[in-house]
Amino acid sequence: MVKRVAMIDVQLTDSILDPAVATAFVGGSQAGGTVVFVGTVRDQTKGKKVVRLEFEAYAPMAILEMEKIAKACKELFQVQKVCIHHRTGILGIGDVPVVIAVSSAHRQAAFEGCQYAIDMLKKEVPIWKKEVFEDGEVWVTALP
Amino acid sequence: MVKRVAMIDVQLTDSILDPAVATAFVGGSQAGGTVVFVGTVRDQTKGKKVVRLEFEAYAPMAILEMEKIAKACKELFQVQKVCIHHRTGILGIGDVPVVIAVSSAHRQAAFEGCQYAIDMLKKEVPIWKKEVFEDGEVWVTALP
Amino acid sequence: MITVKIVTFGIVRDMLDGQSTLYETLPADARLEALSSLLAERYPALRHLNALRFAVNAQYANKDVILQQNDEIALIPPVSGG
Amino acid sequence: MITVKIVTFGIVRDMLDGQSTLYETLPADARLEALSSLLAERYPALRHLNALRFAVNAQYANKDVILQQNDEIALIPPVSGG
Repeated sequence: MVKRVAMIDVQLTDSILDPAVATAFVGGSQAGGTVVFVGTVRDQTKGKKVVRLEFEAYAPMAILEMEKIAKACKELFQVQKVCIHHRTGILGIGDVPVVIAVSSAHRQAAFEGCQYAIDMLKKEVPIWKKEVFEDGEVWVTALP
Repeated sequence: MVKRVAMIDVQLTDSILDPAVATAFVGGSQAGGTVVFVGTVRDQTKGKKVVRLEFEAYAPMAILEMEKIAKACKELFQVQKVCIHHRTGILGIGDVPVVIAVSSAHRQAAFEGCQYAIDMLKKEVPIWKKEVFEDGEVWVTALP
Repeated sequence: MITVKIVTFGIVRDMLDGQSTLYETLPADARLEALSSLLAERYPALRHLNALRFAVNAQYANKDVILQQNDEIALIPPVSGG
Repeated sequence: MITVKIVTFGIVRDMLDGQSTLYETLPADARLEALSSLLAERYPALRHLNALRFAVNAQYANKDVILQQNDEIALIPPVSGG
């Protein structure tokens, strides 16, 4: 009998993200090092006070793209498990839109894999955020 | 009145480490990104089954050296808060000997700062681990 | 003739007057390029975007791909997740 | 003459027959180098280490530092935290 253990966990959710869940998923007795990236909603952008962020996703494609990134991460680096969680909906200051956790036997691969995953997520995954200020709102990076 | 917020947290302890504590310490409304490194006791070293690890520290100096690393991390990289927690005593497979969390406005600095901190910790902080196998034990990296 | 479904998000939905889904009828051998030109003409605001990518059935697609009946085309303005 | 305290850890403590603390009396102007040589002679196993660093009063120290009465000297074999 073959015991199969999931090596990738990708979630797109409108619920609160808990970094401990992602950290626990990738951990284990083979992992020597786990690197976790936790994104947080900042209180300002270029000095302008942010009231809230609104995240929306093209859900089926966002999940596929996150899965591609997780798989590529495992192919490109000597990593063991990859977890990518992204939240959608309305987020306040200090809330967590994204958590990425990567484990490996040796730490360098986990650092490289985690950085690759967040870099790729920000380039490829169809998720958009609108910054809402006290006097207006803007879709981030859409216009010059 | 000046509100002072601690930007560095260094702990050497024989209690269980919780990555969530370190993550929470460095987070906040100014942090856009937090990078957390979690070390884990692996079940084998070079194919040899590990039973447990025993960590000991030259405590006063270990704390000083961890503080130096945290301060240097803030000087060298554009990071906001740095948390370094190291555990001592007897640890089993899957237990966590070290957690390092670093936050920054932009994620690149947090990745670089976190990697710097764990690299330096492994070079400079007077902490030693003994690997205990089923048929013997060895102080790691001490002998050729 | 074929009919394709177009889905929009973020600023593109705003530029298309809030339409999150629309349908377009095209010649049977139409490429994505043709749909792109048609939309750019009808919604000139799209030209102001820093970039606009397209996905066909939830995969990024090149503009020379030939569209099929019932394809779902997503208009992808610059993404900003994370 | 001065007396300094020597503290040991890990494999060095094993090499010093389990002594975690010992005291040594040295000439008043003795450098760390002198103590290092003395210990290497008395405990030849120390020469097998991949490296041996010294700390004086919880700071890494060069071997040319002049020791003071009551200094705490730590023998630091290769560290392996993390």
